[in-house]
Amino acid sequence: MADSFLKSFKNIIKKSKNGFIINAENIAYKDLNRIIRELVKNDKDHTYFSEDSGRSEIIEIQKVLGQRYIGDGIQENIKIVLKGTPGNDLAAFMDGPQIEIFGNAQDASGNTMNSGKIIIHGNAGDITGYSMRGGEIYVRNDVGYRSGIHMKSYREKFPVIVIGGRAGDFLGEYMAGGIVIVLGLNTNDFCRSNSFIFKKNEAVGNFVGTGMHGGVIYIYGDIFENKLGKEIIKSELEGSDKAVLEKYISNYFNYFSLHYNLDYNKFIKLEPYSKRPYGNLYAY
Amino acid sequence: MSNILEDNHLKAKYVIIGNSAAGLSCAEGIRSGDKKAKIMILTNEKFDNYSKPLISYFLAGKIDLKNIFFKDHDFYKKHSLTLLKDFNVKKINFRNKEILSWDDKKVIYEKLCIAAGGVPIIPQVELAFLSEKEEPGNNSNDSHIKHGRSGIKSRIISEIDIKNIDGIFTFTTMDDSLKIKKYVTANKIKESVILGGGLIGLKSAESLLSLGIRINIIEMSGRLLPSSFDKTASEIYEKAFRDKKSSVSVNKTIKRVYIKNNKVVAVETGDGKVIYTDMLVIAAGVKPNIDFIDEETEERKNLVFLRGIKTDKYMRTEVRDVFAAGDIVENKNVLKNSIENIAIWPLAVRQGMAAGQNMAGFFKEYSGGFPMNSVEIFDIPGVAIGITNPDNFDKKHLEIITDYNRDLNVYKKIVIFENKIIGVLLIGNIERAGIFSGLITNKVNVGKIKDLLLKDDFGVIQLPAEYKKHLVTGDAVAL
Amino acid sequence: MNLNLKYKSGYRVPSGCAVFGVINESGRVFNGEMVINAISMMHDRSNGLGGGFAAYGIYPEFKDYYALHLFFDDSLARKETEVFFQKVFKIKYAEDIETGKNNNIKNPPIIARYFVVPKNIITVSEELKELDINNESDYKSAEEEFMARFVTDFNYGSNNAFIISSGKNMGVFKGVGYPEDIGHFYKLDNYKGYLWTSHGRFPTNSTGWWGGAHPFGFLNWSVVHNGEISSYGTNKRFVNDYGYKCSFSTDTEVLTYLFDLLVRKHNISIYLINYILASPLWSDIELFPEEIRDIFKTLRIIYSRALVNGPFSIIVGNQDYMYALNDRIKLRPLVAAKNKDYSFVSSEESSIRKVCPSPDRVWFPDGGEPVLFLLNKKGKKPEIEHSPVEYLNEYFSSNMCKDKQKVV
Amino acid sequence: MQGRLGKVKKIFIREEFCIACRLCEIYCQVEHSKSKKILKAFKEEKDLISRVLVEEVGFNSFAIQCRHCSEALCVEACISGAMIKNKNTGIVICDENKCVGCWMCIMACPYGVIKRNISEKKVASKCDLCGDEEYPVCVKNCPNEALQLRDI
Amino acid sequence: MALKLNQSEFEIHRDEQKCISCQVCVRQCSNDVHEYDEDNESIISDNIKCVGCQRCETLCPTGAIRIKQRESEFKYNYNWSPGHLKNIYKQAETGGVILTGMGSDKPYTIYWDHILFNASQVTNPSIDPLREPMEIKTFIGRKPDKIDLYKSSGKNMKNPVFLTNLGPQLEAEIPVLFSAMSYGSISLNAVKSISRAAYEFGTFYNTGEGGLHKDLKKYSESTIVQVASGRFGVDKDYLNSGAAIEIKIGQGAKPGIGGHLPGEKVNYEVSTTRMIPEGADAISPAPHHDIYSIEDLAQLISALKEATEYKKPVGVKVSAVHNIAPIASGIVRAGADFISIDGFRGGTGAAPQVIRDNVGIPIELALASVDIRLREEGIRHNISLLVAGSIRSSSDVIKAIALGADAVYIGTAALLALGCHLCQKCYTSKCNWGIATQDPYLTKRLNPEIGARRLYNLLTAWAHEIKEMLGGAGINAIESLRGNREHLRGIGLSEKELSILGIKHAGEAW
Repeated sequence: MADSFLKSFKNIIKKSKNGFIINAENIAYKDLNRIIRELVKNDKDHTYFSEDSGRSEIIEIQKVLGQRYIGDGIQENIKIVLKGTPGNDLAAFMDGPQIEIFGNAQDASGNTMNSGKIIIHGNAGDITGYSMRGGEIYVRNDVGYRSGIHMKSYREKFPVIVIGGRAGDFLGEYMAGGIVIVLGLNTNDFCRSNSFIFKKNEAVGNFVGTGMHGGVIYIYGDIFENKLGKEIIKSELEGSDKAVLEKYISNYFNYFSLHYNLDYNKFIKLEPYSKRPYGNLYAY
Repeated sequence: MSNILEDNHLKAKYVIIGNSAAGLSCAEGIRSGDKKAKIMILTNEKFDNYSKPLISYFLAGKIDLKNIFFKDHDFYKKHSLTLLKDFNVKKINFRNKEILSWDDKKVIYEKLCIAAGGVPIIPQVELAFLSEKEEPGNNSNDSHIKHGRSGIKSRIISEIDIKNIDGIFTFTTMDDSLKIKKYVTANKIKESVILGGGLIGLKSAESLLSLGIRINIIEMSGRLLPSSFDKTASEIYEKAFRDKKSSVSVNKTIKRVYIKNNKVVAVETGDGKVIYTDMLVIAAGVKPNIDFIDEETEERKNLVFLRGIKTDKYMRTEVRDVFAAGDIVENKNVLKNSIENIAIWPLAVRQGMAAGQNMAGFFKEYSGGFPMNSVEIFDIPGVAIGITNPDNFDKKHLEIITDYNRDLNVYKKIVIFENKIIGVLLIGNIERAGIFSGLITNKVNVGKIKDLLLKDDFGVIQLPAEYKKHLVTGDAVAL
Repeated sequence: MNLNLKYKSGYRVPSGCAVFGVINESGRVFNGEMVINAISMMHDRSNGLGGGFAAYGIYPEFKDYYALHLFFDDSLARKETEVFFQKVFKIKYAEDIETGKNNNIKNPPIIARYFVVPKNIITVSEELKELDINNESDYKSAEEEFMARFVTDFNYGSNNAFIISSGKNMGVFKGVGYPEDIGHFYKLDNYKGYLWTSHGRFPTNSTGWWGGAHPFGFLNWSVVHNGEISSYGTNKRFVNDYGYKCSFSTDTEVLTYLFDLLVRKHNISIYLINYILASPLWSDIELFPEEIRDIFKTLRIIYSRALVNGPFSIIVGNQDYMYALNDRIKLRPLVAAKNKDYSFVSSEESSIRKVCPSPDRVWFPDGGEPVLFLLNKKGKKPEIEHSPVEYLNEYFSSNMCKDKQKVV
Repeated sequence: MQGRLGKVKKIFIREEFCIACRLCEIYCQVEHSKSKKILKAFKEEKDLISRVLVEEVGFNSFAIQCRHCSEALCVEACISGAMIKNKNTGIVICDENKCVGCWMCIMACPYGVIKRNISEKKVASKCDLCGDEEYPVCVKNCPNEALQLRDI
Repeated sequence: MALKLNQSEFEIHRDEQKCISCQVCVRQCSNDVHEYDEDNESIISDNIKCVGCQRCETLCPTGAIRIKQRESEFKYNYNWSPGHLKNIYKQAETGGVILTGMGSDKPYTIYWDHILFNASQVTNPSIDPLREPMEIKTFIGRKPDKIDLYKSSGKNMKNPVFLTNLGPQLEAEIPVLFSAMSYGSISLNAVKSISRAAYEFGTFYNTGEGGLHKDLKKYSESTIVQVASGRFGVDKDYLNSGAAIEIKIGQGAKPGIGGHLPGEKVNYEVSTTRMIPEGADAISPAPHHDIYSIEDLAQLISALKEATEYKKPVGVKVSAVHNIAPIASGIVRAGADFISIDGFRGGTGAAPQVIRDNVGIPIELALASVDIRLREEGIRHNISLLVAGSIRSSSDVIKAIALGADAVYIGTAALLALGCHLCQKCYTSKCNWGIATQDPYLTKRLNPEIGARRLYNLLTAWAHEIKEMLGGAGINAIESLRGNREHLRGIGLSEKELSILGIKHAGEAW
């Protein structure tokens, strides 16, 4: 059954040096995602991708355009390379793979992701990393609204999002754990000619960390006080913060072959006042 | 600490003579300003410290030795104080700033506080030494001493006699209390005479009574506690004594004490009455303890005004670097605007504190005081504050209001001069006595509330608005 | 019955959707293939119960006439309507709108178009007699007002015929089906316009009906909309108070009337519209420079009932511009892109890339931040008055925006 | 309301809000009873003494208790060393083990807020700011916040 | 003295096991219900004096007291209810009008309880009010039909000329205001609590016709000063001391009836504040004697605006009566900036029971019909509509706004927050909670710091709840709810009632 399914797509699947190349042009997302799953299942050797060992079996998907749910629910440590613009819910419920996108990602990338890595050579849309529990997301440029919303660490799981450009409003809303780093550097969307709305020239939008009750947000450069959610407190870095930042930022530079000379003293750190910001809200 | 005593030449920046209320407050006062310099305290007693007023409670068995100390055991350590016990000052050489003891120890001070307290007054009483066969009082008359009779030896009592003759005591120190205790226990004493109905007399009477000893108080004036009580107040207690099968004799003196076998057997009052007794407590009051200040010296003249050492409002004496505090001092009586010796505990503490702070270089004023005392005998509490017997005040501006409830044994007397309270006497119900001392201290005009002063529910709320505000919002408030 | 009455009688039909719009700012026309392609990328955002397109510049030969597109239940309705039209309008030209056969399109109504101008409006409308008409421009406004009232009254009063499009040199093509099917059904590759908007519909609570499909056309306005408006009742009453009758019970209809009321009748600059429909928060208004804070405060207070609440992204077409806007906390997606003189807005980036694989620029507008692409007719921008917004922009661009560190 | 946290705190009296309900006295008696339980204390124990005192004249009233004066006259007057002011907390406490019931403190206190407790051994009884409690019970139970615990 | 026929309304249950004879109850009862018997060291209570205010029950430290409504006081009779009997007995004894306090307690339909609010599911998201912006700021004042922002011509482009003059507006942080309760009818401490809470929260309170006490001047930016028929305390300063002026025509509890503050309540402070002699009765005539018709109202509105140089909104408060809709229309046209409508369940310090319980209409219906009528006339948006008359909870607020109100006034709810237990004996001036009294022994019981805090808390809690409900409905600004009746559904209502309310029945979709 599975074999016959793959055979029916043999024209668009090619074996490559270290995996497969799929031409996704005009392929419906259901088919594309099933192809990926079947290819993973067929890999009986489990010679899965490992960033450290340098071994890699890569599924490269070319001409991706709007296909949703790529990587959804996959648990094996494969690597998927996407060229084009994948659709919404990229890597939703993903639990292991590394996905690298040469292009922009749409909304809800990394939705409720458990582990793995998403590397986006471009922008990502709204609610990037929604409820993310583990894994890492690297966005070269900007992200939309509500990135990192409700992300939370859990036992050994520890989610991280690194945003090279600018983040929209409600960054880290309800955030309960993990790290969000915004560099505000590599943005292609800064002074918009059409923008009528009052935005300061800062890396993040309004309502940063509103409802935040865990985790840390690091932002390169200071931000206007009014933007801070009422539950968070701004502070300067400590020594241990710098080590954490260096680790993830060097990853970011590596993935996107970038280099900036960052002055680590310019980072600010946002943390919640309390794990229970609404302790006094209710009358009993 | 005792090994220090072996050192003959001792030096300290601060030296305090006296180890009681004033002396120790002085030490605290110094320490509040000077945390380091050496402070040495000299006492002629052998105890760390004890509260002199407590000796009667000790005698009565109401407290034990453990609790007679009014400062904790670690008080000296905590404040880094050096205590020299058994240090009997012989004389002070003010020019060299040296203090010499009878056993030739020498202490050198930079600043000195004399807080040596008071010593009992020994009245001019005749001691009659009876032979085995002689009985006291027979045919006795006023010429007894002059003419002698069948060779009875007699002489005027001296301090040595009190030490040597069994059954004669003063009652101002722990030693006294211990001695009495030992004596009454060993001899199963049942009967006692107390010479003097003042505070010491009453306190000792109460203690002895509680040990089951009958008391005969002989008071020279017309009432008990003559400086504070009036006749009504006195009678309340006199009656209480009588109820306990004891007696109080006022307007009486003791002219002769009969000694047999070196032991008191009886006293004879001024009117010739002989009272057989096993012991005699001489409680005729105290006087400032200034004997060690050489009478011949210039300094003595400068230091002593009437009976004690006179100080200014910084507790400085006329002698450079010498301060004084406590029962030895003569200072201002704010009610009479006179200089006198007011030997009461709270003033000793306040003076000691002021002296200490001034010694350490802080200007802390002592603004004077007035007498006040509280007693409780036979469960009747009594408080006398200020001038309760205003003899020398202009009668025109003087008002005395009283209320006496015989059934409840409650007596209140308020002395008002120029619309200000200058004295209060409360017997039976003393619950809110302090309000009156506040009114006296603060010279509050009570013209409008005179009618309320004696009421049972009299309290802060009836006080004049400004003063009440000061009290209610007073110390604790910055509204 | 396609035009089932029950959808007209006060039942509101909320819907979630896909929207797409493209404009050639130089005014170059292009056929509908591109927009069909683009909207088809978002097939999954609609459910086959509604799709449609609006196109501007498609009727150059009749550009001075109102192009009325109508749905009729049956030929009787058509007949009655045409008799009525004869009384009111000078009808320059009328025809059935050509449709192709498409298996996915079921039970289409009769679809026809009429190019008309009203006969002397002074004589036909008692109400308009009161208007003070002194010159041509007054007359033009009065004529627009007449048409506006005519269209709303007609639709409100009719059960079996609806005017779905009533602008000049533009038209709305819509129906029940997936948008790509609708596009092919209307043979949109035969039309050439410089501005196209499109809509794929996912209505809830009811099956779709032809009249309820989007875009909503009214005079030159066309509106496509994604989301559900929580403030519907408040907004509806607001436009009702100014004489608009809501016949279609859709959020989009109310939105269209809001634009018509605010821009056409209240003369509020399109630059200011976002400050009403997606007003800045009071806390943001407090941050505006003092000189103009009161203006924005006043704007919000007076037009509080025009605040559109709840999630929405809309694309509004007009003869002069394409305008897109999100709700102020951005509960719906919106992506904009620019490639030379083509400009795009869409619910998803993939639709833009479908028709324009590598645009010069792609960005996400912020919540409440409008996207406005003006038609550059013969190098002349439409006359838009100086507004506080320009002042605001100037203020912030001079004070706030400085170039960031460049990539090494 | 904020807790003590080792700061020097005092009870402020707000006469204008005292409603003379005397709940402060009642709770003070309970707090300083053996059982610390209101019913048990009132029904089974004798001679409960309130260390706070409500004074009342007409509609004017207030509750007054030890002011814990900075220079406490009661401490000065105490002959037994029972009355002690804690320099850290500012609280003046009477150590009832040491107190001999001489009433010097009663005589000295200008507020008249020290009472004779003669139920067993004679001792002076006064406000201890309810030592262990976060708030003194009179403050805690004043229904009208006529007593307030505040920092100094 | 002849026999009195009325029995006690309450029974006082005292658990002797728990009573510690502490006498708190004795001291706290202004009606002398409890008495301490020194001989028995026990407390005896007199049921007949009890008004059921529960002060003693609340303060009893051991919970020994329970006040219970007395059962079976009269033989059961459906027609002749105990209420009728009691009133007749009382009137037979006294020959007087039955007085009562607070709002009507009669079981007329409470429409709030027959209206349900909406929430979002799937088709649009509910909004989380704790994290996302949620605006309930409300402006009260007259609004123009449209805005004229700037001149269309002119060369000075840098300085646009702002043409629209909005007129004075009240800016409230919550669409809840404290309604008119005069100093005199309630204690100064009660007014202090209310005014301070309004000031601190950023909303408004209303002086009622009691004048403005000097201690309250500091809250003037949160004050609506009322001008009633008695004109108590009204002078130029008074008018200028408020943020807005309200002309009081009528009160929901007693439409068409004037007011009467008995002389014994007019102490020095009240007399100074009201500018009347001490000890004299303060009588508010039933009508304003300069308003016998609508054009006279217009005249008064204009006079007040002239006096305050058009700097303050001027509103008119009327009771909800049968033809409230045209009355409201007339008020708009008379130039008022806001209308306050007080429904028949509105509270009062004192009203004849017969009026309170039988005159007027419920605020829900009045609101709906006024909103519709003004809308039909195209003038609804010009004016702000405040409604009052038993707004009991945040859900009542939400429903009122969705029905078309701009904001609500709360009176009884505010007093409840201050401790009122609704014993309805305000007119006796013996209020044990220190609210409806001038007796200094009783007024002390209300500490305005506590009162203000409690009211502030109430507003905070309601604000949270309003935001929760708005968020649930997918709305993040209160203005998008105003008149949004689509979010309301009736339950258990007749077609007629639904039609008056302008809402669908529960179960009907859009």
